[in-house]
Order: sequence, then structure tokens, then C-alpha cells
Amino acid sequence: MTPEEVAFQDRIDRNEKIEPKEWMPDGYRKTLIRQIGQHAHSEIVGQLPEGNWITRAPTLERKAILLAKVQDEAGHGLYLYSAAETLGVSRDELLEALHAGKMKYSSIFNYPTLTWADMGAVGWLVDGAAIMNQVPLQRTSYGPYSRAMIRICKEESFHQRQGYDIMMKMCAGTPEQKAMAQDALNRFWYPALMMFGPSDKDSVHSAQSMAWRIKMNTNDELRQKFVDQTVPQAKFLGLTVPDPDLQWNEEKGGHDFSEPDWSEFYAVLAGNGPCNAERLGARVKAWDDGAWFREGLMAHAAKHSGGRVAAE
Amino acid sequence: MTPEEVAFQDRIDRNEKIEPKEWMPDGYRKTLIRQIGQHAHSEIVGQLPEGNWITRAPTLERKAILLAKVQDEAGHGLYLYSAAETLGVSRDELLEALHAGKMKYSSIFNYPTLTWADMGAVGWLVDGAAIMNQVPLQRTSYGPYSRAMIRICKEESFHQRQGYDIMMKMCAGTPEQKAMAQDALNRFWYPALMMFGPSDKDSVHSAQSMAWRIKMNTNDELRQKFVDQTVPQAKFLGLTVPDPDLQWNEEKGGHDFSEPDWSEFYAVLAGNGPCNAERLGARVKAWDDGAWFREGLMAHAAKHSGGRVAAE
Amino acid sequence: QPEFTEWLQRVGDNCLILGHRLSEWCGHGPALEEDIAIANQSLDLIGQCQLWLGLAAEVEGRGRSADDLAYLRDVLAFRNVVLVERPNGDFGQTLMRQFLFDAFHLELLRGLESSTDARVADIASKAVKEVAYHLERSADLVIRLGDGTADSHARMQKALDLLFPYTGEMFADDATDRAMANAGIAPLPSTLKPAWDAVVAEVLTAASLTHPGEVWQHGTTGTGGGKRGIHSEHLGYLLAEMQFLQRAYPGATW
Amino acid sequence: QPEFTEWLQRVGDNCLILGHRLSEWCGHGPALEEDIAIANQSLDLIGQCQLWLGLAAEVEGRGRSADDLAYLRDVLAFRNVVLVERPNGDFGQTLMRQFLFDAFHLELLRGLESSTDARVADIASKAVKEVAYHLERSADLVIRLGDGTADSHARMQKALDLLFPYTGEMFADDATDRAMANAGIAPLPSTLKPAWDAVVAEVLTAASLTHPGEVWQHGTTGTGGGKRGIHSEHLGYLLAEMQFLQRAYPGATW
Repeated sequence: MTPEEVAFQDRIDRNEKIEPKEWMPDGYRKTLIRQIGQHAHSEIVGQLPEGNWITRAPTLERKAILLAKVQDEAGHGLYLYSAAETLGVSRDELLEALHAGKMKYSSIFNYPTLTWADMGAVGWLVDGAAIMNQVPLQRTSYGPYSRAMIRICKEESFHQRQGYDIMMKMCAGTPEQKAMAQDALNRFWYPALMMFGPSDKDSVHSAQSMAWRIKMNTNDELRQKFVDQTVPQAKFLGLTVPDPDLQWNEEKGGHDFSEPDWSEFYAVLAGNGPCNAERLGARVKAWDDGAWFREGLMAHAAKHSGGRVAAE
Repeated sequence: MTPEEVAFQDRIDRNEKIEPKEWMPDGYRKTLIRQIGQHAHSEIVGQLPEGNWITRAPTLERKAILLAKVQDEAGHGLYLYSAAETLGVSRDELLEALHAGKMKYSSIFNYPTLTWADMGAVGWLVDGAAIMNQVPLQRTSYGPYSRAMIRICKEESFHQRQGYDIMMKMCAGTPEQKAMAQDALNRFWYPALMMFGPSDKDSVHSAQSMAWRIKMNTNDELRQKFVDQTVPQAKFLGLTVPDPDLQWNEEKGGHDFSEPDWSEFYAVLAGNGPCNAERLGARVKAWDDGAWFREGLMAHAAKHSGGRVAAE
Repeated sequence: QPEFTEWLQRVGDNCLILGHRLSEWCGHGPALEEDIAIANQSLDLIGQCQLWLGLAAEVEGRGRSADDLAYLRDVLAFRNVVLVERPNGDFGQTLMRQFLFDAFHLELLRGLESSTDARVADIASKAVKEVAYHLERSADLVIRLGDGTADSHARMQKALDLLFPYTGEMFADDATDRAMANAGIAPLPSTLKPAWDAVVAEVLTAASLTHPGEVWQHGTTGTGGGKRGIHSEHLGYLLAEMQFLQRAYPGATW
Repeated sequence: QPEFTEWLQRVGDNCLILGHRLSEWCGHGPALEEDIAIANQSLDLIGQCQLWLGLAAEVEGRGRSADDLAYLRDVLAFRNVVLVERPNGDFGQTLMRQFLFDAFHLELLRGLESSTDARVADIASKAVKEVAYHLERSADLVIRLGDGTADSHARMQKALDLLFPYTGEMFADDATDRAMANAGIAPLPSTLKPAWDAVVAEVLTAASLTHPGEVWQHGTTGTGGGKRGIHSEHLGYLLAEMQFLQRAYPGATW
């Protein structure tokens, strides 16, 4: 390590926040750009599975709640792209990388939402898993990222409660509704467990990120925490977690549970999930279809930049 | 009249059929092309209002019946374009004129189909009015047209019965269904009366067409016949014809009835019906979207015209 | 009373159907900021629809709820103008539809603030602030896109020409409207036209768009028009989607 | 018995959903002849679906009808392969989907002609003639368009690449399939693959299209796949439209 790097690591170890204009190692910057960018992409791609049910929400109130939620996700995307921009990469560059398939988004969004119960399961399990990841990141070393996370976490926990509320209504509803809820849990349980990523005990990459306080916990720690939190919630709903080997382990003070099928994880990551083509296709189409709109606004701003403040 | 014209008119007056290769006056040819072309266009544009309910038909049997009916209309289009082609105009030329707005189709198809009862009303009233026009045309002077009409009339009367059958089911059904049926009659009654065109007592054009046996009855005759046929059918259904002045006139042996709003007729004709833009737009889009398909087939046929019989 | 219910459904259905159309954009907008803004307007409109249809159900007095009206009426019972059920088209068409409606909507709500019915006045004074902002935004975007690139100009002109024939219905008075005006509940729609004309003319000029002039107006003659329940073919599809769960699982709680 | 009902729904739902998709083209085809031909195939498939779902309802013995199965099941209860619910796309995608399915469908029906269940054999021997003609037609068009213009070639290749990952599900055996095979009711799907492979290879060669090779196949691993009721997001929209009247007016006669 160079003296600069040592000093940088000391600041991190003292829990100081790193701010945009300050010196940082190249690797730190690059890792953050990748991580924040992927997170931002996940927010906007994550609009799609839930967006799929906005026009079919069963009541006006549910429609409004879901729409507000999906809108919040777009807002989270905004915060995060802004945080990434402080590291010297523009939103358009990040989007270009997404559209070209060079940057990823969370694989969970490559699963379809097939019934209204999925709106519950996504809120409960997917937002639940996301929060598990994000809460510690409020204390991450990079200032703008940390502040974005603080705003996002507040809203996410609200979303998770809304999701759980949908599940409660479904489970207290008709037999068909209860069956839908169980089916949604069956389909989203393992994909939710996959959200924490494969076990990272042997990953050098993870170790460096943890030293930099970009990653705050191991994937396995978070997964365990998620299972321990979620299992009693499922019980409360009267639903069965689709894992015959799930049981409480008194000794370790947590549940034993089955690993997800990691070959499925890698398949989805490689582009072979049920909805990869549709999700990326929808984003690319929105971008391409909107080109004339963005260009129109820029042209107008350019024409009038003398007289009035540029609009973009 | 030239001697040729006199001889031609004599043949017509003797009820002889005129065949494609035979001499005919230019006006006869032109009028026929316009009339047969418009009729052909009406068949294919007429697919759209009923096509609008194929994917929402209430039972598998109704779906099959409706689909078969709309398919028949495409078939009628084919017969009629073929009949027109014997007069020296190609199907593509006729379609081009349709798409450019230079040729018309029956204005009735510029009204929307809003409920399933409209599938009944269209069959009963629109096909009913069409048959009223077409039955006499089986005896028209131009051979290919007459033969096309004979084939078409057979199917049309079948369609009309199917439409009436839908109305019967609706009228014998729930109060909501009966209300839908009444609403459909309310919306389609006057447009159906308009299908015969304005009174043609003063039209020279009509007189010539009648002399040529291209037009067999006056518009008013056909309209009267339609009303007299339809009113008892409505009564049988328990529906009210939306005309407070409708009543039986013993003296003339027919019903007195209110004229439709001819200003509406001319507005729709001028392109201002509720669906003009949509109907023509749908046809143009189908044609444009299908260009690559037609060109692909032609290119293939050209490549293989040596070895195998051209496919088109 | 039946006229009041009828009229409340007109106001509420406009919000419901336009709000629904806007919600179709969610996740597919041309820029993140637009995605958020459109969702916001959709939310405002759905919120207003809950109030208007809630009041409609209350006035009707048959024990129905706003949700019952939204999810259990079939197409002939809807009372929105055809303009708001027009398909989204490209984003320019969505914005133009929004502008043409917002300009009407704002005038209407301003008029309703002094309604003799306190409940109507209450809802209006809540909604008027939201809608003033909608209009500000849609007018601004129409101007910027009309006066943007040649392409954006052409798209906005096309959108205008396409949608303008559906604006007349908003200002066509009928018996229901007259009953509301006589009771002092609502302004006569035709009285809102001069103010709307002025806003539209001003914005179109700033946008360098050509006013379509006196063109045919759907739903203002004969028996048609969404206010009288005669819609376009698009509404049925919208409802089939929107109402699916309530129709498929009658009586369930969500 | 439950396996038999389940299996009959798979066969019937394939016909229903593909027939429905084809019917969406009616009035919008690229040429009049195509419009008619596609409607014809749609009619054949809907007719077959009535027989298969009718038998499914009979075997189930709960007093339901083919219409009940078509119109009153929600998305999780449908058993068609995901391939047939794929959106129509351009006409090339519709034709490619049709070809890939027809080639499977014909092999299946040939196998079913010697079913130990006489009712199954009866339906199959009626349907096999129709489907032989479907395949003849779709294969011919795939060849002509693949070997047509550069544009038509590119579209067909794109359609093939897009749809091929959904073909594996047709040949994936599961417990239901094995139960049917053991009872002699139906051939094991995987046994139909060699014949399908041969037809596909031959037609793609004649069409000068590139076989996608061993690509990922959806619904063949894990828990997904339409045969097990895990569909794409497209099916829900299709059903909302298709089932609207039966859902909105329960118990009515049409």
C-alpha cells in the first residue's frame, strides 16, 4: 500500500466518510461505481415486475399504493445515479452499459409476477432481502452512497410492510387467495435467498470490499438473518416455507435451511432467467422510444439558453 | 347512343349476362369497378368491428362462429376483388385507392362495437340490410359480379341468422343482457337505415345504373323493405325500435318511419364517423406491416421460378 | 339526485380513466424524471377519482362504494369523455392529451370551488392545486417539444391534430349539465370554453404549433359521446384488464 | 385420473391459447389469403380445444364443461406450454411459433392415434389431418420467407432465435407424462423429439436459416414451465381479455 492508501484506509477504519472530491484509490472508485450503478439499475428494472400489476390492481387504494411504490423505486434510481455521478460517471453512461448488457441488475427481477399475491411476496421477500443488504450500507464509507441509503431504507421498510400487508389480506381471504399467497411464497423463496449472492467466504473481492466498508456483512450472514426474520413471519401468515429441511437450530441460534439451486442463479445471471430478455428489452425500448423526447427538450433548451434557464 | 351501346343495352334488357372479354361502355366498366371495389373494401374493413370481439367472445362456440363469420367476410373480399379484376383493375390498385382514401367502404363500419350484443346487432341489422341490397344483385347484368353475389348471399343469410340468434339469447338472458341488446339496437338502427343511401329519386346516376342492371332497386324501396322485415323481428325479441314515429300504414302496406339524420351520414362519409381513422388506420397498418412478408414471398417465387411453380 | 350521481360519475370517471392511462407508462417513460412525474399525476387523479366516485356512491344511496363503481360497472355505464380513454400513443400524444384535458380540468375545478354543494367545493379545492400543477407541467412540455427539434415538433402537431376532435365533448352541455348548473352545483361546460380556448391558443402559439381550427368534434352531435356512455372501442379493453381481479374473485377482500 | 385430467388440459390448453393468439390476427393479416388461412387454423385449434377440454371435464367428473375450463380458470391453472402464449410479434414470429409447435403437435397426434383410450384416439385421428395441413403450410412459409429477401430472412432468423428457447418444454417428461405413457394413453414427450428434430433441421436448411443449436431451454429445469402452471407474464393479460364476459356476467347464457 502507498502512503496515500494507508491514510485512506485509516480514515475508513476511523469510520470517516469519504466525500466526492477527496482522494480515493482507483479500485475503490471502480468498485463503488459498479456497485452503486448496479443498485440503481436494479431499482429501475425493478419497476417492471411490479409495474406489471398496476393496471390490474384490485382496488383503487391498492392501485395507488402500488403505483406510489413503483414510483419510489424510480426515485431510488435517481438518488443512486446521482450518487454514482459524484464518482465521475454520468447517468447516460451507466444506462448505456445497462442497455448493452455490460452492467447487471439484481437477478430477482428476471422472475415473472404472475398473480396479485406476487405483489405481496415481492414487497415482503424481495424488499425484505434488499433491506437486509441496505441497512448496513447506511454506514458505508462513501458519503453520498451512505446518504442515499439512508433515504432509501426509510422507504423500503415501508414498502416491505405494504407487501406483508397484502400477504396478510390474501392469507385471511378466500381459499383461492390463500393458495395464491402460498404459490407466491413457493416461487419467490429461493430467488429471494439468492439475492444475497453465493457464499463469499473464499472471495478476495469481498474481503477488499469489506475492508473498504463498501460491503458490510458476508452474504451468508445476511442470508441467515433474512431466513431467521422471515420464517416466523411466514408462520404468522399460516404459510409453509417450501423447504422440507428448514428447522430451528438451537445451538447456532438460527435456522438450518436448504441452499438455493445455485445453477439456476448462474443461469439467470447468464441471461437465461424467465424474463431477462423482456426486462432488458422493456428498458431499451423505453429509452429508444424516448430519444425524440429527450432530444426535443435539449434542442429547446439550447435555443433558449440565452433567454431562459436551460431546462435540463 | 352509338350502335354498340344500343346493342349492349338490348342485351341487358334481354337479361343476358355480360362477360369479361365482351364489349362494354366505359361508364359501365367504371361504375362497376367502383361499386364492386367498394363492396370488396366493405368486406375487409367490415372484418374489423366484429373482429374487435373475437378475443372476447363469451364461449368457445361463439368464438368459433364469430371467427368463421369474419373469415367469410375476408373470403367475400376475395371473390369481389377477383370479380373486379375481370374488369382490368388489380387488387393492389384497388387497395391502394382504399388506403389513399380515394375509394370508400360502407359507412356502417365506422361505428364502434361496444358490447357483445353488437355482434348480434351487426349480424341481424347490418348483414340484414346488406342482404337486402345483395339479393337483387344476384341478377345483376355483369356475369362475374352476379356469380360472386350468389355465393355471398348464401353465406350472408347464414350470418344474419347467427346474429339474430345472438340477439335472441341476449333477450332471453339476464336483465343486463337484455339491456345490452336494446342498447345495440338503439345504436345500430339508424346507421342500418343509412346503409341504403339517401333517397335517390332525383339521381341521374342511379337511373343509369338501374338501366344497366347494376342497381336493381331504389334506395327507398330497399329501406322500406328492410324496415318492414325488421320491425316484427324486433317485436319478437321484445325490443323497441328507437323511433317514436314508427307505425304500420295500412294503406301503403308498410311502415311509416323516421328518416335517419342525414347530416350524420354525410359527416361519417366525410371521414368524421367515430371510427373512420381507426378503421382505415388498421387496414393501412396491416398492409404496411405485411410488406416485408409479401416481398419475401415474391422474392422466393422469383428465385425458384425456374425450378418450381411460382407460389404467388 | 340521479343527475347529480350521473354528473359525479362523469367527473370521477375522467380522473379514473386518465389516471389509469397514465399509470400504463410507469416504468416505461422516456426519462426517469418523466416516469416519476407521470406516476405522480396518475396518483393525483386516482386520489381525486376516489373522492368523486365516493361521493357519487354516497349520493346514489344504493350502498355502493367508489371501488364498486370503478370495478363493477361495464363499459356502457362509464361516463368519462372519450379523450381520456384514447390510447397513450407516443409520449407526445400522452402529453398533448394531458394538456388538452388539464386546461379544461383546471377551469372546471375553479368553477366547482364555489359549488353550492359543500362536498363538491371541498373536493374541488383540494384537487385544484394538484391540477394547476398538472397544467403547468403539461403546458410547459408541449411548448418545449413543439419548439424543440423538427421531429418533436412534427410529433406534437400530429398529436394535436389527432386529439383535438375529442375536445369538443368536454364543453357540450346536456340536460345533466344544465340541471347541475341550475342547482348551482357546477358551471355549465360551455361557459368554460373561452378560458380554455385562450389557454390553448397561448400555449400552441408558444409551442409554434398550428391550431387545428374549427374541426369536427366527436360526441357533440347525435347520440354519441362518452358522457352519454357511448365510448370508443378502447375502453372495453382497458376495463377488462383493470377489473379482472374484482370480476374473477367476486366479494374477495384485497 | 387426476393425471389424465391434468394431461388433457395440457393438450387442450395448447390448442386454446394458440388458437386465441392466431385469432388476434383476424382482419390484420399481411394479405387476404393469409388472413383466411390463419383464421382457419385458429378455428381448427379452437375446435380441437373444445374436444380436449370437454374430455378433460368429463374425466375430471366434477360437472364442469369445456367452457368452464376455458373461461373460469385463472392463470396458475392453465397448462399450456409457454411457447404458445408468446405474443404474436410480427407475422414471421407468428409463423415460426406455428411451425415449431405444428411439428411437435403432429408427432404427438400421430402417437395419440394409437392411444389405449378410445376417446383420445378418436380426437387425435380427427385432429391429425388438420394439423398435418397446418404443418405443411407453416413449414412452406418458413422456407419461402427464410429464403426470400434479406429482410424476410433476417426476420425469420430473429423469430427462430427468439422462440427456440421455448421449444424444449414440449419434450420435457414429468410424472404426469410418465403416468400417461405407462397407461398407454400418450407417448412420452421426449420420444417425439428425434422426429421433431429431423423436421426442424430439414425445414431450417431449406429455409437457409441457422439452427440455434443447444441453447438454454425455458421450463425444463427447476420448477418453472407452463405445463406446471408457471407461465410468462403475457398469459394473464390474454385471459383478462378472453374471460371478461364470463367473469363479468357469471352464469349468463350466450
